[in-house]
This record gives sequence, structure tokens and C-alpha cells, in this order.
Amino acid sequence: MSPIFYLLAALTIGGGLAAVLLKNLVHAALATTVAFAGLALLYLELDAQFAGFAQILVYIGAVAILIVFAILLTRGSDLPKDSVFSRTWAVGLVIAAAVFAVLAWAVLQSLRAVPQQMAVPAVTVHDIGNALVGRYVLPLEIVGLLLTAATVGAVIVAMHEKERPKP
Amino acid sequence: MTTPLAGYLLVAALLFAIGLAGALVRRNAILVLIGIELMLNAANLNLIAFWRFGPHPELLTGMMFAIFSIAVAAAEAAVGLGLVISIYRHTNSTDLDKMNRMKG
Amino acid sequence: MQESATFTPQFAAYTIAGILWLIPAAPIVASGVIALLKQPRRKPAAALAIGALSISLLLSLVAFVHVVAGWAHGSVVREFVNFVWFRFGSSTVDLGWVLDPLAAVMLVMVSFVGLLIFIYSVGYMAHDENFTRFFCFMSLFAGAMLGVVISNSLLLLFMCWEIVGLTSYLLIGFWYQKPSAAAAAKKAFVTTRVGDVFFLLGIVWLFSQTGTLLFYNHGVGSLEGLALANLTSQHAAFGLTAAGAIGLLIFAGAVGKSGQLPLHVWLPDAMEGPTPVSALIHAATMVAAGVFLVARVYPLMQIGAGPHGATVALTVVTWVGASTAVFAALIAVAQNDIKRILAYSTISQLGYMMAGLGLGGVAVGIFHLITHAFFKALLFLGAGSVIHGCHDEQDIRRMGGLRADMPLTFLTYAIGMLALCGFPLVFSGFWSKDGILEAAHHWSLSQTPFYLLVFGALLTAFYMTRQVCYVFFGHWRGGQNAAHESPKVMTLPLAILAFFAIALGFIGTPVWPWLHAFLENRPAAFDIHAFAEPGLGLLMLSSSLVVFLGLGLGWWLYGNKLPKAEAPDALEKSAPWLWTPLRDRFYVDEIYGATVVALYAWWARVADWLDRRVWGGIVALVAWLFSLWARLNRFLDVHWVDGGFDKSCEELSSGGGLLSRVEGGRVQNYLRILAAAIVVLAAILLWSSRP
Amino acid sequence: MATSPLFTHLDQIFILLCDWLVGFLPAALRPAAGVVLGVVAIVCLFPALFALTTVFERKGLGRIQNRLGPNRVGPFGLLQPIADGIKSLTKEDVVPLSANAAVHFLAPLVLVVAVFMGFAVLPMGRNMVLVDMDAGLLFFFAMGAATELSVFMAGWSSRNKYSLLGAMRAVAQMISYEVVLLLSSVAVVMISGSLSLPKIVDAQNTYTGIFPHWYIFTPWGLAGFVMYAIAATAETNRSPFDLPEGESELVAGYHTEYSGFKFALFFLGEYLAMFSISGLGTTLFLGGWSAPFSFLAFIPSWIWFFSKVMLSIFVFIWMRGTLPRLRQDQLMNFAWKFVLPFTLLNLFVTALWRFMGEGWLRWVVCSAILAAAYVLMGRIGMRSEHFGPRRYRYAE
Repeated sequence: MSPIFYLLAALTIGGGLAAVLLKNLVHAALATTVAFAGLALLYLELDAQFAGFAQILVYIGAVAILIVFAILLTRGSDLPKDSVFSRTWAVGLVIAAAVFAVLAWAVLQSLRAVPQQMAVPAVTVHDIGNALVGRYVLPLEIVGLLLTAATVGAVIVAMHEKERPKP
Repeated sequence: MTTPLAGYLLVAALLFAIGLAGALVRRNAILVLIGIELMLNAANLNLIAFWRFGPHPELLTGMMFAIFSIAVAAAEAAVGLGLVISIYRHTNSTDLDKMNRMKG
Repeated sequence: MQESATFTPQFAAYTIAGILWLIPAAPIVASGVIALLKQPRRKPAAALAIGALSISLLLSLVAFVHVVAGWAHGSVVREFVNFVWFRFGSSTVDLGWVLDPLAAVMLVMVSFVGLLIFIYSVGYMAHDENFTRFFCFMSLFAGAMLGVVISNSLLLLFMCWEIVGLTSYLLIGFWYQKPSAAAAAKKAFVTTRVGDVFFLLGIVWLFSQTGTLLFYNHGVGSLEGLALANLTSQHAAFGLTAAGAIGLLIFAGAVGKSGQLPLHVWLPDAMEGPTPVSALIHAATMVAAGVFLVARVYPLMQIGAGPHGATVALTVVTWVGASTAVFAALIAVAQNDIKRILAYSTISQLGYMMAGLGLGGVAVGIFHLITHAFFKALLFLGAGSVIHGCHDEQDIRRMGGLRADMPLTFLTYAIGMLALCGFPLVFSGFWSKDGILEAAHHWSLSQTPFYLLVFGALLTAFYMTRQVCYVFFGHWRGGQNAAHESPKVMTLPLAILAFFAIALGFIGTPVWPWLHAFLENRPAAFDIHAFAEPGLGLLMLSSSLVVFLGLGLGWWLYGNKLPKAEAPDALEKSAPWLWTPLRDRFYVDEIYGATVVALYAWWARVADWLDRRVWGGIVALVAWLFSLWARLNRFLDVHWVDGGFDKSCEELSSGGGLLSRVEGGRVQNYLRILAAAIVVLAAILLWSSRP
Repeated sequence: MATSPLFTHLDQIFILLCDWLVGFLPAALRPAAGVVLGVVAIVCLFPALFALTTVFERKGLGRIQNRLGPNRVGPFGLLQPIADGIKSLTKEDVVPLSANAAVHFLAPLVLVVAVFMGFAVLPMGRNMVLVDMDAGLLFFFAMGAATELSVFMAGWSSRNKYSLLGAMRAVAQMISYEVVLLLSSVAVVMISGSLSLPKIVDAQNTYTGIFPHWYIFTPWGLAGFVMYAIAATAETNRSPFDLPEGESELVAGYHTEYSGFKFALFFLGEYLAMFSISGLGTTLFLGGWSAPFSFLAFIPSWIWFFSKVMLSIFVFIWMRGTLPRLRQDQLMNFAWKFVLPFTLLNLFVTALWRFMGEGWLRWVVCSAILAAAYVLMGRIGMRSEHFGPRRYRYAE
């Protein structure tokens, strides 16, 4: 394992932990951004250039901003009076730990089965483009439709409800 | 000195667990959404790692899966946050502990 | 050009066949756009409709020139584009379009006449409140008709055919506020449907025999050698081959659409629609669709011709056509509605076309179809102009002397009328009708059709003279308001049509049978000696004489002798025994009313009675039995079951209370349970797959 | 094309210089050293350009507003930026008491770093690109996305309502126009078939006669460039889209609470963003480093690139001196109801252009569609606008 990987993994995990633990919501959101960036760099480390840049563009450029906007619109940046954690946080923590345990167990158990060699795949952006409009054109169209529907839906859901004249 | 697949998988598993913990223990709906985003991202990391180490990286399957998943996650975030805002407008709160009524 | 598996339009491939679909598509798209327009937006609606049809006309002309150029180079032009619509099992259903001389001629005719009628409608419908709806339907109609013309697949043709039927229903019933219009629309729809059922049977039979509905497809289409040979080898009943029988079934569809004898009743009633509709439907397009259909599937009917050069199918077509020609002409003599006369005249002329197809082949029939389209459109539009000028008066007895008030209309109407009568040498109707008569004369089986058709020609000249005398000669017999000439936008199409009513005759004279040569793919020769053929001169002379006789008879009876609107008709005075059945249209409607309709009504009553008494009774009995059973059950329930049930309900509801704590409405609870379940499941899975 | 050694040397002078310098090092370190050298060059060059541009802008604005502009420090006021720099360095770095210190500190850094990253993929001359990335364009936009976050960080951490409002406006505006920016670039990608910026330049670096094949000289390219220019203006918060910083209403927006060197960093970041976005526009639509006429190709490529960038900068300044500021709702309506639909249409037209093949027909069709759409959408957009003297509801 290369030191760069350790660095990036630490960045990602640290960002994720901070996002979950920080009390101030905006700080949490910014920490999420760090996690997203770390993931993007991990993608680059995995020679998935396109996915990495798309990750930055979508998550940092759009999702993080959206989250921050939502926080400000719901006055989430003011610290709450009582705890930020729910009353049954211990149970949640236990379950999360159990999930990690199971996942880690699965990974470690299959250590021998997974491939170890790592030949750099000769995949260019050109190939990705061709695949997107070739083999994956239907999913692409559907995702386009989904995004349109989601945009419209989000606008409608978040739009001010008009005051109806009382009868 | 290359990193084996298991390393990525472990990082992804850890990130997934962190996201799940965030979704389970925080009160604020937005943070629950953040947790879910982290879980999605962990899954994406898995997909890309498997793509990279898989027998046929030139088929781009895992990469495409990840790219589509990113797009879907963006839509999910938009709708989810729209819902949170709409709920906030209704109940003046984003606290999930208080959000247990069916009544509007 | 043919692309079998998939259809990929390419901009670079500018072959005209490749973009042939644009011709019907343009008006259909225009119709769709107009349908979206708001009601008062008249100008854009009219502009769209006319613009789209102009595009069609332009493309049709390009296609026509392309075909003519190919023909001039001596090559058979038949370009088609086929593609698979869908497949089920191993068989495919293909659609496609074809460009051949027949389609090219029809395209130009339909789009040109249609365009003139569109322009005319702008003036005619100017005051109608549903202007945009009108143009929407008209555009759709024109598009569907053009689709019929270019179809290379019987299925596509049938689809377009049905759209034509639908739009004709909408257009005839355009003024649906009038009960008569609504009834006429319904009648047209139902009557043509009778023919269409047979048509559909023919399609299904053809598909089951040949496995394809394409007309032309590199030798394996249904009108090409292989399929035809297959069809001829099989025999249906009455000495018919399968091909002939299928042809006759398809002909039944044409009978319905073209108003041939048993199914002609809808056409006169359809005059309830606006006059441009009458012109479009009953002159140029819809009724011609039937004739076109027969011409299109002509190989089916023609294959396996006997020693006389005529098959059973063609003989049937001939007889139906000839008898329709005389029958309708007879009725037309005694009608008083200006449009109704023209309607019966149309039926009669369609009979001529059918007879021409049966007797002389595609070219003879289509030539008459083309010339008739122009002069009949001219007549209808002229009649519309008269109606417009006389303030919506349609009864010819209340008109008169209009030649002074409406000089332009009179002039063009007279040209149309002379063309319809077949006035010698100058007018197109003469040449086309003469072609049919000549073919009839040479027919080997019987001379009766010839005499029938000659008699029809006499009657045609007679009733048209009667109508013109009533409308344009004499003096004004209407009310206070004097008639006035129509606006330019209406008279201009009349003038153009009048020009063609004369000029078109010269593409099919015996001296220079250009159209016949074109349709039959042989070189056209200018041969002045054609007149010298034995019998031809005599035939022309006798048919001219017949026309003159009819004109003279009409003038003698009606010319300048019409004093009052209420006075009985000249013929009625002299021969009332003849007049009455003619006026009452040979009682066909009444006969249908007494037989078919009455039968259906009786059957409906029987069904109603069965429904109410027999099936209803059974249902009531069953219901009663069930209710008895239910009463029994209730008794058992109340006394035996309830106690135990109540107890178990209480148990359940307390259990539900326990479960409902899980459904607490807390999202995180759900997520938690979900995650825990996954952990358990994954653990089990991993544990079980342990090495 | 001139192929004389002199030309080649002049054209590639920076590359040669770099190679020569790197040549002193052991072979193992050379690639890394080359990259470092390139980074150093960019980090030095563009701030210098920034300094020059500030003078240029102030003098230009002065001209437009009929005054002289800075003329005290140095000849023609040319040393003004140095004086400004010294001033901002020596000023006290004020951090508001209630500010979120860490975020407040990070914001300008994130901005400047993200903007600098964008330069990595811009080809500034033949072979003069720091990283010839396969997905260069995507990288550029990904880095551009990060600037929004820094703006938000600055505005939110200042704990000042003007800052927050300015930041929210800026983010909303940047997101709205970033969509347009991306989509108008996608048109270029569709034609050139590559996300790599050097390849895009290569695709434009051919000539018919003496005229170049720049994308701006096609109907879709012209429309795309106009949309790109509008979006770029908004993306860099320049007038007439400078309402996030509107000094008269928001007291300079998100960097109200910044002073001294941090403020200078913001200032630098904004100008660098302007350079990079002009550079990208040049690369995408104006042929990058290629010469405008084939006979001018003897002039080194990097001169062309920087001339084009400076020309765009001049247009920026010109617009700032000429156009009044928009209102927030006008800005948003303009983005979502005119620019975005038009850009989408432009994408369609580009596809049409691609599939219609060579010939005059595609020129006619594409131009007609775009012109018709422009007129129609303009009409529809104007319908609700009533021009005339402004009515005041309460003042009368």
C-alpha cells in the first residue's frame, strides 16, 4: 500500500468522521466536501479520471452547495439547544459498527479470492463517451429524464405554497 | 508499490459505516442526508475499485455504474433537500425526532 | 432504393423516394400544430394549412418530374422505401412508400386540387367561427389522402384510408349543430365501414397467403410475380382465383369509399358538410381513393385473365361501375338541390371510372379520375360560389338568371359543366369519357356496358343542362336579396381549375396518349393517324351526337322557360310516373331503411328483450340464491361465529399495538431496523459460505 | 507555416528554456522538476499579469468615464500595483470577533488554489500545456466548481449579513451560469470530439485559404460563444452581473470582512478567474494559440494566446464601463428563461450541424434556426417588460 493511498484514505475517512461528528451543520457540510474531494482523489488513484472529475463537479460543485443552501434556508447553522445526537444514538452506533464489522469480515474473508494484479486499463475519455452514447445510451436517456423529473419535483416540493383564499 | 483491492474495499466499508452512523445518530434531517450521500459515495468507491481490478476494465461497466450513480445521487440530493425545506416550512423544524406524525 | 431492416434517414441521400414521406407528413404536422392554436387565430391556421400543402405540392412536383425524367430515359421508375414496423414471431409487418407513375400523377393531382380548395376555403369559411378546426381537419384529411397515394403497403394504405374516413366523418359533420349534418356524418361513416370490413378481410387473406402486405419489394411484394403466381394457383369459389377473390374484397372497400352501387347512399347526404369539403371529399380525393385503390391492386385482379382478356373480378368491377353510372345519372335528373345533383353526378362519374378500370385498364380509369377531379372540383366550388352568392340558398328552383350577377362564376361553371358532359374536342371530359366508351366498345364479353355508358352520357348532358338553366338562365326567383359575385380568393381557384378542365384533356387524346403511355411505361408517340383507326372516328362522332342530344333535350325542356319557383318541373309535368321514383332516389334509402336498418332495429329489440328477460332473469335468480345463502350465513355468524371472532380480534389488536410501536413514524428507526436486518442476513450468508 | 529554426525556437522558447534548466538535474528528477518549473512559471506569470491588468482596468475605466485614472506612481502610473501590493501587505489583518476563524482563513486560500489549478490544462501555446489531460475540460470545470464553495465559505464565516447575502447571491448566480458555461462548451466538445483542450485547439488550427476554422465562425459557434461570454461574465461576477459584490447595496458582498492580504488574495482570485475563463473561451471558440490568418502564423503561438486573452479582458473592462448592473430577478430570469434554453437549442443545432455533413445547406438551416429562436425568445421575453418611465409606488 502506497503512502499516497494512506493519505487519501485518511483524508476521506477524516472528512466523513468530521461530517458526522461536528456540531455546526455548516462545518459538517464543509467536512463532507473534504470527504468528497478525498474520494475524487481516490478515483484518480484508481485511474478513473472521468469519474473523479465528475465527482468533484457534481458533489463539490452541486451537492455540497445544495446542502449548504438547505442548511441556511432551514436556519440549521444556529446551534440547537439540546444535543445534536438523537436520543437513541447508542443503538445507531452499535448497528453502524455491526455493519462495518460484517463488511470488513466479508472483505477480509475474500482476501484470497479478489484479484491483486493491477494493469493500468487503457481507457480514454473517448471510450467513455462512446460507451455513454452506445452501449449505455438507454440508461443515459433515463438518467436525463430522471434528472429533469427530479429538478421539476424539487422545485415544486420546495416552492412556496400559495395561500388559498379561505372560503 | 501498489494498493490492493482490499484496501479500497476497507476504506469504502469504513466510509459506509460512518455514513450509516451519521444517518442513524444525528437528529438533523440534513445531516441524515449527508450520511446517506456518504454511503452512496462509499458504494461508488467500491464500484470503481472493482472496475479497476476486475478482469474487463475496458468494458467500463463499473465506471459507468459509478457515473450513473453520481447522477442519480445528485437527483436524490435535490429532491431530498427540497423535501427537507418543505417540511421545515411546515413544522419549523428539521429535527427528525419531532417528525413522527402523519398529520401535516 | 430499399432498406430492409432499419430505416435510417440520411440527409446526404437526396433521393426523392427517401423524402417522399414528407409529402403527407407536412399537412399532418400542420394539422397537429393548428389543433394547438387558439380558436380565433385564423390567419396562422390558414397560412399553416396552405403552406404545408404547398410544400406537399412542391415535393409532389419534384417527384413527378423525377418520375417523368426517368420514364423519358426509358427506365421503369418504381422507387420504394420499406422498413419493418414490428415483428411477431418470425413474420414481420412492413410499411413503406412507393413512387411510381401512378403515385406521381395522383400526388400532383391531390395536392394541387387540394391546395386550390384550401385557398377557396379561406374565402368560403371566412365567417365561420370554427375556422381553425376546419383547417385542422382539412389538413389532416389531405395528409391522410396523400398517405394513401404513396403507401407501398396495404396496411399503411388501410391506416391512411381509415384516417381519411375519420376526417371525412369530422368534416361532413362539421356543422354538427345541424342534426342533419350529424346524421349524414354518421351515415357516411357507417356505410363506408361496411365496405371497409370486406377490405380488411381482403387484407387478412392476402397476408395469410403471401406473408407480406408490401406491394413492391424486389420481387417478393404481394403485387409481384412470386406472390401473384402463388395466388393464381389457388381457387376460391365461383371460378375465382384467390387473387381475384382478394381483389374483389378490396374492391368492396373501394365500393364503400367511392359510393358505388349498393353503398352509394352516404354520398348525397354528405353534402351537408361545407362546400369546400364536398369539393375535396367528393371530387378530388376521398371518392377517388376507391378508384385509386382498385388501380393500385390492379395486378391482383388482372392476373390470370381468361381468353377474353377479362377476369371475373374485372367483370364484376365493370358491371358495378356501368350500372352505377346510369343509376346515379337517372337520379340526378330529378334533384333540386344544387349540390345533391353534383353528388349524384359524382357517383355516376365514379361508375365511369370503375367501368374504365374494368374495361380498359389502369390508364383509362385514372385518366378520367384526373380530369374528373379537376372539373368536378370546379363544379363544386362553383356551386359553393353560387350558394355563397345566393346567401346560403341551395335549391336551384329559387335561383335563376345568375349569369348576369355572377359572370365569372357562370363562365367557369359552364366550362366545368361542358367538361362533365363531354363536349367534343375542346374539353377534357370528352377525351377521358371517350376513352372509356372506346374500351367498352371493344369489350369482348358484352356490349351492354357500352350502351349503358352511352345512355349515362346522354343523361349527364341532360341533367347538367337542366341545372345550368335553372341556376344561370331565366330570371331571379329568390327572395329580396339579389345575388352577388364571390370574392377574389374564391374565384381565382375557379379560374385556375377551369383552365385545367380544358387543358388536361390533351394529355390523353388518342393522337397523343401521353398519360396512358406514362402510366403503362411505354413511350408516348404523337400519331395523327390514330384517328383513322377503324371505328374510332365513328365512336367519337356518335358520342358527340349523344352529348348534343342531351344538351338539346335539356335546353328544349328547361331553357328560358322557368317562370316561378313553385311551378312543377317540366319533366314532372310531362312524365310524372318517371319523375317520382327518380326524385325519391329509387327509394334506395327507404329500402335500406325497411330491410337492413329495420333488421338491425329488430335484432336490437330482440337483444334488448333477451337482456331484460332472459339474461336479466338468470342474473336475478342467481342474485336471489346468493342473498338466500347470505341470510343463512348471517344467521350462523351472529349466533355462532361472532363470539369467537370478537375474542380473536381483541387479541389481534393488542398484538397490533405492539407492532405499531415499530411503525412509529421515525425514519431513523426504520433505517436502523433495515441496517440490523442486513447485518443479520449478511452474517448468515457469510457464515454459510465459509470455506 | 514557417518552419525556419528561428521560428521554431521563438515559438518553443519556453519549452526549450525549461528543458535546458531541467537538464542540470539528474534524469530521475527531471519530469517532476519540469512540472514544478511550469507551476512556478504560471504562479509567477499570472499574478504579474494581474498587476498589469489592474492598472489597465483603472486607466481604461478612467478613459471611458472621461478622467485620467492612476498617474502618480511611476511612469503613467505603471507602478501603482506595486504600491497597492505593499499597502495591502502592511495593513492589519482584521478578523471579526464572531467570525468562524478557521473557515474565514481558509476561504481565500481555497479560491486562489482552485483558480490556479484551472490554468494547468490551458494550452498557452504550441506544446505549452502543463498537464495534457484527457479530460481537461472537465477538470477545468471541476476546479471552477470549487470556487463557489470558497465564496460561500467567505460569506458565511464572516457572520455579516451583507457578506452572507452577497455569498448567497454569488453562489446562486454562479451555479445558474455554470450550467450555461458547461453546456455552451459541450457544443464544442460535440464537434471536436474531445475533452482535451490541446486537441480542441488542434481541431481549429486549420485554414481555408487564409481564413481559420475557428468555431466562432460557425452559426452554432457564434451563438455558443455569445452564450459563453455572457455566462463567463456572470461566473466571474463582473459588471453587469456584479450584484454579488454590488458595493452600493452590499458593501462589496462576500469579502466585506476581509482586509489586508486576504482581501488581496480575493482580488487576485477574481482576476485569475477572469484570465482562466478568458483563456478557456479563447481555447474553445477563438482557436486558442492559432493565428487568425494563415500568413500570420510566423508569430509565436503564445503571443497569439495572450493577445486573445488580453482582448477578452479589454472587453470585460469595456462592459464594466458601459453597462448598468442588473437586478437579481432579472439576472435569474435571464439565466433560466433565455440563456439556458437558447444554449440547449444551440446544442441541438450543433448536433444538426454535425449530422448534416458538408455543404451550404447546414449553414442556412443552422443560422435560420438560431436566428428564429433568438427573435422568438426575445419577443417572448420582452412581452412582459413594459418600457417607459419608471413608476414609483410610494414616492409619488
